[in-house]
Amino acid sequence: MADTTRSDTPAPPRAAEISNLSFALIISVPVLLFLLVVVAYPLAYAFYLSFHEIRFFGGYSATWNGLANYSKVFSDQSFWSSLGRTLRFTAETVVLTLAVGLGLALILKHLPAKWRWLRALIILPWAVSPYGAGIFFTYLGRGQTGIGTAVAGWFGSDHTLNLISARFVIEYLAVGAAWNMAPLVAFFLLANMLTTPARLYDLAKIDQMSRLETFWHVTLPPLRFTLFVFSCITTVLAMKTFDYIFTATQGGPGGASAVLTYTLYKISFVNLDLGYGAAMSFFLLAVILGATGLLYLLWGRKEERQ
Amino acid sequence: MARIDLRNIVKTYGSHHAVENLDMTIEDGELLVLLGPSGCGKSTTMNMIAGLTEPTSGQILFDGADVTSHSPHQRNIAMVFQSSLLYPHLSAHDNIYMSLKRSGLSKQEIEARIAHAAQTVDVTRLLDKMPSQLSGGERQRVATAKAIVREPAGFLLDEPLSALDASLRLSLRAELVNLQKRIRTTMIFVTHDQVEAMTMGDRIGVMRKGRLEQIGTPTDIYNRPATLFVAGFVGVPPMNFLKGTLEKADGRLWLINPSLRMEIKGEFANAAPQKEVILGIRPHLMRLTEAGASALPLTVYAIEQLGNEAIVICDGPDGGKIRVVAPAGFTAPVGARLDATFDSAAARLYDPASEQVLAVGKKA
Amino acid sequence: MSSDFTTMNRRAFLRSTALLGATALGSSLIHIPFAQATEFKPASGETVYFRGWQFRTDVVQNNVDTYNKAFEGKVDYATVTGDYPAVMEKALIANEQLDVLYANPSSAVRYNGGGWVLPASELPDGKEIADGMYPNIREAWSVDGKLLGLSYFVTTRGAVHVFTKPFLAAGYTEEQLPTNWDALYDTVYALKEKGVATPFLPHWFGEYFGISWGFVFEVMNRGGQVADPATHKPALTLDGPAGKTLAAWKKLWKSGLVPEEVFSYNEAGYIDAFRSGRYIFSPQQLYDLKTFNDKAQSGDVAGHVSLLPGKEQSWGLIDSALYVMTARKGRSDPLTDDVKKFVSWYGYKDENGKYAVASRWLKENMLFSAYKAVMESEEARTAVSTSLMRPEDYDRVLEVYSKTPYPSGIWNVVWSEEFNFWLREKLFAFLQQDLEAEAVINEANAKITELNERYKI
Amino acid sequence: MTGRNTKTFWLVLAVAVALLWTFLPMYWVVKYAFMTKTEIARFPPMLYPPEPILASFFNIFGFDYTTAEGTVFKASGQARQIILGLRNSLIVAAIVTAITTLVVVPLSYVFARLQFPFKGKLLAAILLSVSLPPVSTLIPFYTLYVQLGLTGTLFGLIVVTLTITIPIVAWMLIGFFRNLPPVELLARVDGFSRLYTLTRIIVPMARSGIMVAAVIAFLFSWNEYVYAQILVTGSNAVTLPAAMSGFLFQVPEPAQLAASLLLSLLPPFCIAFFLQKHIAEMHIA
Repeated sequence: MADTTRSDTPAPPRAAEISNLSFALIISVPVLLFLLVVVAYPLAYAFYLSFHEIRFFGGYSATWNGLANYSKVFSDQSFWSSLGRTLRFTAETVVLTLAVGLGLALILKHLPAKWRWLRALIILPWAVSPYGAGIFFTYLGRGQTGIGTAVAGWFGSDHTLNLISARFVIEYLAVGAAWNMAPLVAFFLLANMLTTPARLYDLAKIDQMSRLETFWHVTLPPLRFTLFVFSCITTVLAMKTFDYIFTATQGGPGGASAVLTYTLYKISFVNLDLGYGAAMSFFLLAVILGATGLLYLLWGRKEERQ
Repeated sequence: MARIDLRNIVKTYGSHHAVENLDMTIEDGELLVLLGPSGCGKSTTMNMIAGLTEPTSGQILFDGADVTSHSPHQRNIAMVFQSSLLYPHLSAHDNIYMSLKRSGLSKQEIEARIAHAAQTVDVTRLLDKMPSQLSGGERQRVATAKAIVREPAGFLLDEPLSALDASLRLSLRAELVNLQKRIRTTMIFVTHDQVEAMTMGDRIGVMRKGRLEQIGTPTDIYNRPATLFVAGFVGVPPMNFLKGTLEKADGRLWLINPSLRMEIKGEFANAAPQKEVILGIRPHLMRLTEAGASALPLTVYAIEQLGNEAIVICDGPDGGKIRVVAPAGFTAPVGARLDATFDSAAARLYDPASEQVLAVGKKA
Repeated sequence: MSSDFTTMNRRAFLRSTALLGATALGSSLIHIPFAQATEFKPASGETVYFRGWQFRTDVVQNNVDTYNKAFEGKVDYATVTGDYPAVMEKALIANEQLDVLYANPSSAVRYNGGGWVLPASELPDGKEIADGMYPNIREAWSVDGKLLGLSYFVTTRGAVHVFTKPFLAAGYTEEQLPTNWDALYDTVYALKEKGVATPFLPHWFGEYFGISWGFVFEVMNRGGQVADPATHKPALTLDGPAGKTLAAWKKLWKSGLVPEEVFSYNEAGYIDAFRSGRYIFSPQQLYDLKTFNDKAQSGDVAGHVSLLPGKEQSWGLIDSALYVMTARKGRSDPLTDDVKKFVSWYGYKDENGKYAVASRWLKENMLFSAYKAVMESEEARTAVSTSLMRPEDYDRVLEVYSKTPYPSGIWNVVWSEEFNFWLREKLFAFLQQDLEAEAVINEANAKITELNERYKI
Repeated sequence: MTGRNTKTFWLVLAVAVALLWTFLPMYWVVKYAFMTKTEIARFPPMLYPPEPILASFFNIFGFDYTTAEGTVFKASGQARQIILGLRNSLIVAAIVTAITTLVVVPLSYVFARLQFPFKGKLLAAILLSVSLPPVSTLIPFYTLYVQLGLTGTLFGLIVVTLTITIPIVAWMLIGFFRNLPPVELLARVDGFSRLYTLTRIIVPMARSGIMVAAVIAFLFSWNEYVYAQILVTGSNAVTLPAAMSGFLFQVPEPAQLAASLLLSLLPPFCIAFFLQKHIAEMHIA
């Protein structure tokens, strides 16, 4: 008890409570060291490669060639067209994922209690690997095997309805990517929706808001931060996508779905042009960071302030 | 139960001064309320007393013993946090139990003390419930039980009532005061609500921007606000302010402003002529009159009927709002011209620059 | 028994005489003859790593198990998935634990260029092995006179299969089957006139052996070359076979007869598409005649799939694979000897002097071999004949097979895979973006020149 | 009331659409597992297996399957790889999930709840590694692994997978921990050490968030294909996705592909199915 303590007794050392910094260090330093070794090392190595021309025939050689690899990227037509596809795929995937996620969340929210178990079914696509999703959407979309042809068949048509077409294969792939990722978004949004006070909906009724207005002014605002977080996550994942497209279309038809990761794969793994591949991969990294940074500037900062 | 001394406490976060040179004593068994707007440093001060935050410099003494570097637990304080924070995954009983887990008491003794504490704040029937199943008031009581079960040297409450609705706050306020008097523990209560402060505190410490503006009994604070800030912060309705210049004429002291020339009576020893001042007067001390020469000209803006009296809110001569207490049922059309008079001896004068009180009227 | 004697060569003869005629007793011997056992028996006690792509991995595993059991071998077999040549190249660069692998000849040449290959010529009976092969294939698999590997399989990729039922239903007879590319395209358009929506499934799929190989074999079937077989100088011309091929392709693409999705098919999709019976003609793997005529696998077309006759021109190109030994650094000499022993047993003759593995492939999957002795046996004829629509097709198969050319100009050179991928993209662009044939040909020639310069050829 | 009826009607319709959206892509391929090659190849495509057979499930585990009519479906040569892949995938996913959870929970807690110098920079470094595309780190990883002799080992694959799971799970958990009430204050007043607070108070409180983190780690690890494809394919450390891809490339076995795909979906489906209610409790905003 405090009154038994006298002023001349030395205070017990505060060591009983360690500081934030030391606690943080104890916890995070081993992990960060691990990440440093296994992430920074490959990154540094890729950085090294990007300034060299690597050859394997007639003996391995790495010749310093300065910024040549980087400048080559700028004049490489296939880089720009793949970048365009990546951006198109990413933008569509993000919009579709959030829209579908929101739609699913709204449906799940309105499920009566006895139908709650349906939630457990709706989450399932999220558990499918991008690899598996690629296979699903290949067979689903091909004119030879796909749903389009099957449905056309019901109406007596014997035409194929091919969804893997150069004109809209990116859109089709974006639908598949959204199928894969939207359930998780839906569940996080649902978690958010369930905390929105019901009173706000009463208020909206009193204000005679239309359904759309209610959605816009009552349902949506509390979700905006989650939507922002997922727009970032989806952007990063969409830009990194490789295995999904690799199994779904192999970059085809032709090169119509050769996104940046796929082009990188070809440069590094098929042509073994490691230096050039490394340089281009830094452009991809820059694009990913740039896109998330831009999202943050345009949207995230606003959400954070609120 | 302890007397708590704060000596020259400073707390800085980088270049931001959260608390500056704070000296304060909380007497044993006293209920001190720390009052101020958000960001004034009152919570920081309490966290330093609790031992949750270490002061940048200065000393904290419990019964004369330096506890500045002691952990909260070593100080034997108890605390109720904002919104009556509880461990959400533990039942009410277990929440209370956590206070004693480290006490070294026997299981039996702990159970006895939990039972007693629960009884004291009447939560016995709630012990098996989870926090999410409790109402706001129930949570508050459980949090209180959790605090008192330790029989602490100091009992610290950080805006525990702020999330509750008005009527509940009213009753819990009384309960807390009653409890404090019963168990006679030193209690520090932080709030930004001046009514809460006035109704609960033995003494009130008003803080602003990291400084202690004034410390004293509620009557002291109300009647003799030491600074312009305290004057404006404490009291319902708030004190009226009039800007003006002091002038000596005919051996008398006048307050002059474009629409007013008013004699200031009473002793204003350090009032220098030609000085810009702000005159403060409580609405209760003003009376409405018919328009007249020496009175304050006002225009009716709105009238609030309180049942026992009416508060007439007017546009004053210098653009600010002036509130005057009138008898219940007083009516006047919006925009009507009225005049108000008051005994300038009951008014207080403040220096606009230092915001300190200039002189004190003769009568309080 | 009789085939054992007919296929017995000098080495087997010597070996068997050393055993006092033990081979003559052949099947009566239950135990493995001692001298032969030591010849294949590994000595190092270390593991031999054997990797390949997935094709009947059950058969491969079974063969490996047989070897391991008979000789207490430690051969570790596993498959590699995905982009096989690229993954393997990575493994070779990294000097991974890898001793024997499957390789297409173009890859083998590239691996050899990287210095990662131990040529089969360096096997003790390397000369004998080479002599036993068909000369055109031996040449295809050799660089600077070194035979790079042993025979896994040889087939014709791009032999044009025909689903005869709808063809005959359209009023044609078998005698009217087209015998060259131009005639084939004419028939395709004629069938379209008769209301057949999809008469032709061209070799335009997305794998590394898809559209680009389709171009290469069509140019060669028309009597041209992509690059000079000896100097590797570009050889495409607008008014020659290349120009004709591209013109025919452009016309076909614009006719709308080819579903765009073909471009994104992997081989599975390509085979399944033909198996569905939608198409009448399609250049496919010669050995798939067996699967297409197998009721269990291809119920809708089985019994009705034949080949376009090869009497006038060749069809397709030689698609083959070898068992290649690596020259991995740091491998002990005894282990290298074990690798040689295993490869010799697996890729050539077993302890009984039989081409056990090669014969099994022929029987079970109609995979042809480079070894004359395997192909020219009665056993082979029986095995192949029963796999076809009708036994008489066997002659047609041999006719097509014997004429098939090999694109050594672009395959027996280290830049083969690089050019292949470049060509694949360029051809897709040619069709999809409607490029000029002349520009494509010029660019292809320029690309070959550039690659030659880069690799100093 | 008609108003209520129309509302139910729209809800039922919406649920039907959602279920169709969810299951159609899976159904379209999974049905192949119950069909013969001929049926799969039939054009126009069949909507359902006319006579469902289980041949492909026997085949992928190395058994022949004979139908009543005597047709034999031969065992797949990939059986050994599939079984090995299944085992390895389970091992890798279990270990990765355990390590990720053990490491990330304290890490995200520290970043979410404590103020300390360089926090922003360290956090940015973690988030940067989320953004790294595998295609650009694959080659360096591969060369590093070859030097260390880690290619074709489960250990090596686990390490690589951790570099994927740790940052992304940390990213999600940090958001979750930020929203927990500030019970550390209570714990300090109650006299508990930081470690006790973390392990005995925060962890039980954050159960649902930690479960979700574990599920995410499991899924990322279970579904990882790109690294496995390069680092362990062709070895005894092959994982299920890499083993399965044999049915996709080179040899067309859509039925066996579908069967093994279905097999590979079962563990994550079970986990997602039983833990979805925790996800519905997860607030990150």
